Amino acid sequence: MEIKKPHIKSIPYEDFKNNEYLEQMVQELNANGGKVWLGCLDDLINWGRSNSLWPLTFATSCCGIEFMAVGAARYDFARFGFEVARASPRQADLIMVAGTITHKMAPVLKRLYDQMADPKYVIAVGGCAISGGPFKKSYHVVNGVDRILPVDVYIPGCPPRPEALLYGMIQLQRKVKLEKFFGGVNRKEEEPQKAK
Amino acid sequence: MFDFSIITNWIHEQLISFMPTGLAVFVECVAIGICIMLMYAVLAIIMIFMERKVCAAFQCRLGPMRVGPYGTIQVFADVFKMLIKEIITINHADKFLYNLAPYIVILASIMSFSCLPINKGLEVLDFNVGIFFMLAASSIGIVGILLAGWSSNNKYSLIGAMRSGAQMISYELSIGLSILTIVVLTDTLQLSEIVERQADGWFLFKGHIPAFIAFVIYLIAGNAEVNRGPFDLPEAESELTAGYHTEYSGMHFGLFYVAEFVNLFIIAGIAATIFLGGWMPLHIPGLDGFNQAMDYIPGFVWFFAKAFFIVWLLMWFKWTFPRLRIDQILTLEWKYLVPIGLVNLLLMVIIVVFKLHF
Amino acid sequence: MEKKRNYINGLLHGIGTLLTGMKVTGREFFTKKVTEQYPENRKTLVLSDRFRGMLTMPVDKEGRNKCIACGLCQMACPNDTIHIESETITDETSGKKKKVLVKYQYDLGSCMFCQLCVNACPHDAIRFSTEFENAVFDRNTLVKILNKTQSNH
Amino acid sequence: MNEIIDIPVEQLHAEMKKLHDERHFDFLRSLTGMDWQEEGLGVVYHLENTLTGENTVVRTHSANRENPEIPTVCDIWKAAEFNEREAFDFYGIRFTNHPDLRRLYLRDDWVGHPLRKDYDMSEETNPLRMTNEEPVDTTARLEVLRDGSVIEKREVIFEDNEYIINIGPQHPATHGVLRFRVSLEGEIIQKLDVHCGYIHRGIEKMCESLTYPQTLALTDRLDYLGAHQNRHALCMCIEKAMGVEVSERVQYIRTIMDELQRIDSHLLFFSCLCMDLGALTAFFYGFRDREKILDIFEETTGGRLIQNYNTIGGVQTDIAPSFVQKVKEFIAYLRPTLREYHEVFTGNIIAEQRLKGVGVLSREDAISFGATGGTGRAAGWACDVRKRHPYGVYDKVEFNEVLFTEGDSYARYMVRMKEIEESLRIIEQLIDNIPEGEYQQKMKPIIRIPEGSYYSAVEGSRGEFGVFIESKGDKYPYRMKFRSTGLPLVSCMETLTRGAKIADLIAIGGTVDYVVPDIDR
Repeated sequence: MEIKKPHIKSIPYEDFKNNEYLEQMVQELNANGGKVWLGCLDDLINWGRSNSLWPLTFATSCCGIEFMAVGAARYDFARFGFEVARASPRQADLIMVAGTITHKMAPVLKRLYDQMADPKYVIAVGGCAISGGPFKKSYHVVNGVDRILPVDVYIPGCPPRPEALLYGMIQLQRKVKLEKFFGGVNRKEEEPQKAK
Repeated sequence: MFDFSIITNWIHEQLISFMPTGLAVFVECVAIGICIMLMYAVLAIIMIFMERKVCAAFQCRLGPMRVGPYGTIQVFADVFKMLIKEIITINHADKFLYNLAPYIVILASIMSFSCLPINKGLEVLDFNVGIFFMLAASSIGIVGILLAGWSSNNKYSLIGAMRSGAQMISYELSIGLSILTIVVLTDTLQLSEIVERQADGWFLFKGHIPAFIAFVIYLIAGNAEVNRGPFDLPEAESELTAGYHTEYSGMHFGLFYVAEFVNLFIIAGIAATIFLGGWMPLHIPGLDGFNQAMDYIPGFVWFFAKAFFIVWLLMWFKWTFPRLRIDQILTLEWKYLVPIGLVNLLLMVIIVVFKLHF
Repeated sequence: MEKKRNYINGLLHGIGTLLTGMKVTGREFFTKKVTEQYPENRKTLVLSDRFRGMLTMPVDKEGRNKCIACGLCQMACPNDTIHIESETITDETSGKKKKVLVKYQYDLGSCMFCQLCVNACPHDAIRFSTEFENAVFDRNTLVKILNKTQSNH
Repeated sequence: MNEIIDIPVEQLHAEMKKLHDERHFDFLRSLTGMDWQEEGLGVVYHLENTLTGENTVVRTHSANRENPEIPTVCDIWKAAEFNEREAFDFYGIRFTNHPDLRRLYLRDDWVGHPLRKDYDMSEETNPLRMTNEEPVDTTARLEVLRDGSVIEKREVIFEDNEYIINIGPQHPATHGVLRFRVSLEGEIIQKLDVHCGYIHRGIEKMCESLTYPQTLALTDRLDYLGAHQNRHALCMCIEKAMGVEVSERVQYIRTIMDELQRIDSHLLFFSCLCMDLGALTAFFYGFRDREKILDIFEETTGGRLIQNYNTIGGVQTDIAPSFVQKVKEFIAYLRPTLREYHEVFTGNIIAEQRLKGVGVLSREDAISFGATGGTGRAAGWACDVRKRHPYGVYDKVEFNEVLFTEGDSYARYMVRMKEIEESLRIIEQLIDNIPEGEYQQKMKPIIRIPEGSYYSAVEGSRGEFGVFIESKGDKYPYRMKFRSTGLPLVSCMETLTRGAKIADLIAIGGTVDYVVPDIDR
């Protein structure tokens, strides 16, 4: 079976990094087949989701300023339909962890993530969020948000320039476009225990 | 001027010809209901897209560009996403009221929406107390907002709802006064009648200065009534995260969001109807050739053109001014708009009594 | 009387300032927008060549690099982003012992682009490239082996 | 170098009072906790006389490592309150009679005091806790009894029946992850309690194990809107300690860059204030013009926000060939644009009413809190380091120190807008006269600082940014402390907001203009 290749305007598929991850993901999702008409419906839903990723206004440090710059006039992520930045986590689809996450902030971040409605995505922006970055050796910094949240896309940089942030968001779009709404969701997070 | 009642009457007759009158009326009601809902949805999508593009243009950027040509189908993507997004149930909320609130808001909005005369013969609800009904219907929305704020069990929501209550109830007064000014001029409350009276010139021009003042007051108060900037305190993003709908997710939030935009359109639609002549084309007394040429443009085009022009004007306000503080909002209303509105009403009465209008 | 005049003047002044503001935004509505459309302008995008996107090891025509595995860059790095593995081999012709680079591991995900490694390098064997499209789905792909050309793509 | 006075703990309070009242040392520049290992723990105070500009350094220490007790000076200088909480947090120094002795940055259940030299850095002592912090409404106060013994008393911050809302740590208006707990009466703020530390990264502790060139990289990330200035301060301090004179060219470049950075920061301030007050369009205008500065930065330094430009003994690379040209174009562009800002926002009646008379800070309070920068100057305190202790080439240029006397939000806002114009003037005077010379002095491969303690300060974008280094002659600093520009600003938030409305809190926070990572370090 041919592997579905998500199409993004103005960047050819081959120019993207880390395509092998997507290919592997698709294979895993398609392992037990799927109905054709469901596939079409999935495409429609994924098209909607991928073009309407509303970020949570969340920023802790330097990367947050670049995140604001992406929203501002010169880079303008409104072009992708991302501009409806929601201050309430209930209404956001995407959390951009822009900046250092410290021990004191970690439970707060987790709580914000838990407050978001499904489907939700996480982008780790910048060295601090990916690995602790410059503050790797500090006593109070979480070395990578993937320790506490399932991260979908990593954007390296310190801070990443606005184009790199846009590129990261496009990468996320590509990932969303391959998801399956019916029959299998590709979340890394384990289902939380409901009973309490 | 094309009269749509010809078509509606024809359909009515066709239906009666093969079914009992009661059933026919029922079928018509259902059909009209569906039409209104559809139009409501379509308008919401157009409004949201317009908002995003217009605000981008004021802010020296482009706005949606990549979904469809010039981003035209951007909002559809948002709708698809919203529809399948999880609706979170809040543990300590009053579940019944919490779930009810968005529907009250949307109901109030649809009710006042159906009062708008779109074209000659295309009035859905048209009684002799039309304006009165519309004002009453639109102010039900406040109940929904208060409920949403109260039942969410969130302090931000509560403050937002309280602000909203104080603000909307205050500004209702100014809206009433400015509409009353025009009612004095027309001596009717029926919306279709009001439009008809403007065949020889819109009230904005016919009513001298008082009509103009009433128009400005109406725009300000209308903007406040729909909680839009600079009066967007109830959902002041930098203060209260998202105000009364902080805890709403998925389509429930979507309903609030949609209602906000359609309410804006309704406010603009009413303004267009009572000040700018609704679907009535631009007529200048004395220039018959010009008037006839204007008549070739269908009425609903006039209506939407006028309404969207006012929407654009309101967006221009929103994207220029900083937000007011709660006490300033109330000062503006009670110390400026209400006294001015009252004096203005008096002026209009004098004008009408002494027949000074055109 | 004074109060009344203040009231009216205040009102007019207020309206005046609001209109001035609207004039500015109104003018902006019709001017050309400053937005640069990133993915569309990929071909024409010019970055300052001093921009630090990621660390690279330039190679000459024969695919050789100047690195002598001295480890100065590794020492200069404030947060252990660079790991060098080297081995000592004996040159067969001259019999001298020489250190050669086996593996130059660089973690793009924790690099802070402070340029201390480039400053420390005595042979200009490493430099920063302007490549910025580095976002990936998998954390491990950010750990790169620089001395094998393009092995990680 | 300034005189250093050693005062024994017992006489500290009386002597400090004397210094304040008699010799008029009314500005506590910096308060640094210290761990002198076997000598015990102590505190270093940097004081300044605001009338004469005279400086002095006071040291005190307590030999008791288990329970070091030092009398508080926060009744003399209000600035000491937060700084002493910081020292308590970092070193466990217990300040007697301090009204509110809680940890400032770390969680209440944190084990140990991280900046002590014997602190155990392992994960086991302080694992990553994913439990939410329980808000505690009381605080500790150590009271000294007549007989000299110390007892701990609990004091109430919030009563049970108060309507408390939590603003932050994730909130659009706190400019980062700061958290306020606010007690409300309707819309009116009764009491405000600041919680810091959500982005405390322990930079000062990290610096103690980094070489001097490595420490430079971290300063950019303190106050990222004053990256260049922060690094300038640290470079200057190290150069002063080593006795290195940098070339005239470097001085010029650094000064120009500092001023560009200041404009950049003030434009961002304008944008964010507008956004907070709901004027979103003005936000976009500010950012649009800020990008032009970032382009200039990127061309020369290779970084937009974090530039990594200053180095010990010079700058990283020479200025780009088109630098002078671009800066001139930018100056020509910005002047008319500033007028546009004033039309769209400053002159606007709504903005005026939101800002005027809101959050008034008196001159005395500003000095006592040590609130430097725009906040201090809006209150009428001439606190500009560029005038007080000129560095770079500031003594060669003409510029006015913008002063207002109202001390309200509007004054704070106007100070910054006027400062943009002054910065443009400074750059104009310098840009054509950059002398020839080398941009980087030859330094030894390993940089060591002679034993001693050093302090130097620059005027950052939002106040005095100081660096205090204590060296034992190693290649690593023994203690490196950054005088945060934001901490004094946050500490006066409670005074500023009392009795204001909740919407005013946003306006006050916006005009005070703190950057949270700079507060938490």
